[in-house]
Amino acid sequence: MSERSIQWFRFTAPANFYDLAGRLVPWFAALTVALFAAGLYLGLVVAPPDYQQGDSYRIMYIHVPTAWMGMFLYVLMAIYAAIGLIWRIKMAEIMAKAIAPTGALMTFFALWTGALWGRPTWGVFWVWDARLTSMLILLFLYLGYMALHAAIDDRQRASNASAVLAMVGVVNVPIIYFSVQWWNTLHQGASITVTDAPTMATIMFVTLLIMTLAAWMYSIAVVLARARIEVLERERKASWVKERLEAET
Amino acid sequence: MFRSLFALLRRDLTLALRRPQDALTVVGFFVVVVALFPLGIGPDPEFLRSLAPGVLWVAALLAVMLSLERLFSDDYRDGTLEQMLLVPEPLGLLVLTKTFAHWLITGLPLVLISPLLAVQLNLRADEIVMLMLALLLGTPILSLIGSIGAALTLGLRGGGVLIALLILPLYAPPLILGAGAVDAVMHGASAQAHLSLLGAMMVFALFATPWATAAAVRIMLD
Amino acid sequence: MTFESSGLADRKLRAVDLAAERGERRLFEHLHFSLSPGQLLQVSGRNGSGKTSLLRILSGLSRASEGDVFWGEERIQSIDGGTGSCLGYLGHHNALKEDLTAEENILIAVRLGGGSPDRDAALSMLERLGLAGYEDLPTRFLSQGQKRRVALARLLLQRRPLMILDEPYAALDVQVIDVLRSSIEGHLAQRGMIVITTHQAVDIDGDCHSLHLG
Amino acid sequence: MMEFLAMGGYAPYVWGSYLVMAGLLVVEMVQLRYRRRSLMGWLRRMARLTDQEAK
Repeated sequence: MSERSIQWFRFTAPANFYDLAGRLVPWFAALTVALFAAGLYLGLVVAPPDYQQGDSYRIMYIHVPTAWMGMFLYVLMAIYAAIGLIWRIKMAEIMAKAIAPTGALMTFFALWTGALWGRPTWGVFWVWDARLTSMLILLFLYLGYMALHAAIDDRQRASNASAVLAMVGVVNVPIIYFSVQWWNTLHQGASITVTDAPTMATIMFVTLLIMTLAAWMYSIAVVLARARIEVLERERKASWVKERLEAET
Repeated sequence: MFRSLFALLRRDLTLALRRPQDALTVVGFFVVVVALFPLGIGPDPEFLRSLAPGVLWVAALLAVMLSLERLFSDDYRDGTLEQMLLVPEPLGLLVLTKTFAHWLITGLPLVLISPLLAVQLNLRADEIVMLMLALLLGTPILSLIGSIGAALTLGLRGGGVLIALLILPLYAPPLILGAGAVDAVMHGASAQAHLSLLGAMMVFALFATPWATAAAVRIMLD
Repeated sequence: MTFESSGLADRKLRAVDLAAERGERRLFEHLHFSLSPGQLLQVSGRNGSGKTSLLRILSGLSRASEGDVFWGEERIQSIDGGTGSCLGYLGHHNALKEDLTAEENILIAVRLGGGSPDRDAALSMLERLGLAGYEDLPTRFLSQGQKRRVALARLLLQRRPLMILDEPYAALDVQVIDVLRSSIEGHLAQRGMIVITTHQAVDIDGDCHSLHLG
Repeated sequence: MMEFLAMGGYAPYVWGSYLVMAGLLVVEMVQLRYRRRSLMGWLRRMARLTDQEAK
């Protein structure tokens, strides 16, 4: 027990995290490239066109994974933020901050691809569909988190304050989602929801899975890389930073 | 305990009475925003009527948001907020009391003035009653959620604009339910579900938000 | 009277291995001291040496980046009713509402602290600090020094065993400094404790200790 | 090949999605790399300055 907790503690120490992440990033990057290559080949070339939507449905292969990533990353960010706030673990604070831009980017992709998919499907770029609307609000939550972090000069205070915001946000996400969905059904909006592809063929499902994994690997690689930079910035006076600087020339 | 909370409530109300213009500004803002809508969308009574629930709710929401900056900032500037951390009562309760006072000063007047604006937008009597009821349940939620944003932006440059970005997304559920309640009555349906959900949301906010706000105040004063 | 009645009597204030940071800068570290009833601690140091940060940590307003502050055997953050039940803090701000009168400001603070407001005590305290005749003016009409005195009156009326004073002499004139000094001496004589920062050297009769930062 | 690029008439939408995403992912990675470079350079400069002071 005690040994394990020491192990855990080792990776929360900034220097160890920096080294470990430095070794992991290339692997995740390589996995990202391989998975994206496979997913794109399957999704754009191998998979047959949809009998209703033709080739436009291929947008799904990036729309759905990025939408999932956007939501997952917000929850993950809130968890890290909570850990950082409650147990005052610096690495958790840094991870929360490092996740936000990638999460926001993924959410933006989901919105962008949703709009471009909506045009051929419904004839308009934007429908106030429950999922798109929730994603839009999620994007605002990300932007609020980053704006608050940027507005506070003191790093510790910035981490703590935005952690509170992330936790409030994560409690609200389901409330927002359900109320938007309820609103949507009341107002008889678009009846086709974006992710309901009619009877998904196996090849489509496999492709979607691969693209989702690719999005995960990409997010992990980028978040770890960003967290490394944040660690360096925060710990710039520590002696281990100097050692690494000399080693990496 | 109630003596301290009551003293705080009375203090905030006294202060508001000595500077009534602050509360009146919020009401004025509400009225002006609603009055501008017909200028933008045309005077057709039926069309205005169908937009009225949304217009009134969005205007109320913006008015509450605008007033939030003042919730803690005066106390923050003169140091009374700091002293409040040293009051031997749970900070969450003190913050809740301040939010309640703030609602009495800004939220309640909005509820009371709303029938006047509703008449201008051609709402019928039963719809107006529902509007007031929904606002009565909804504006406390707006104040409670807003108190988190107000605390998180204490002492920041451009805090007012930041509050908007932080809390407006969180205002989506009360907006949907509140405007939806009036809409339901307008279309001859029952607003029972809207009101119960709004009530549930208010109870939840009442218990959950003061602790988040208290944590935020502590962090920003650390 | 002493502070026996409050049940907080004869507790020591102890700082154990305290460290503070502001921004990225370490202000002080490995700070140890202990303060017993009847003692005064004067914290000195140049600007930016962390005097205010130390006082805020002692009063529980800020968290130390390392170390702990104890009140008796309890950590100061976990005292029942919060740190406010054992200490009074006067920071850079006077914490007065400009639209309220001096008397209202004081009485509200007493009520907020859970005490029962005693109008006569408030008035006589204001008089002692040379504010007779000013008690029913909104404090925005008072001068900087007068406001400071109102804040001091409020602090003295709170009657907490530990008083933490950040530059209490700022903007005070000579006679009032004398009044304040006698109040401090009285507080020490009643086995109260005081932590104070000041630029001027003020000679106070009593068990005085000093701590230099930076 | 042309047929592939035409995406059954949905080319603007499909390629608009995929290319914008690819572009922004590249932007994110380049931005990270740039940030890391400039931070490292800055840290080295600071380290050299403190070394000189020490001497």
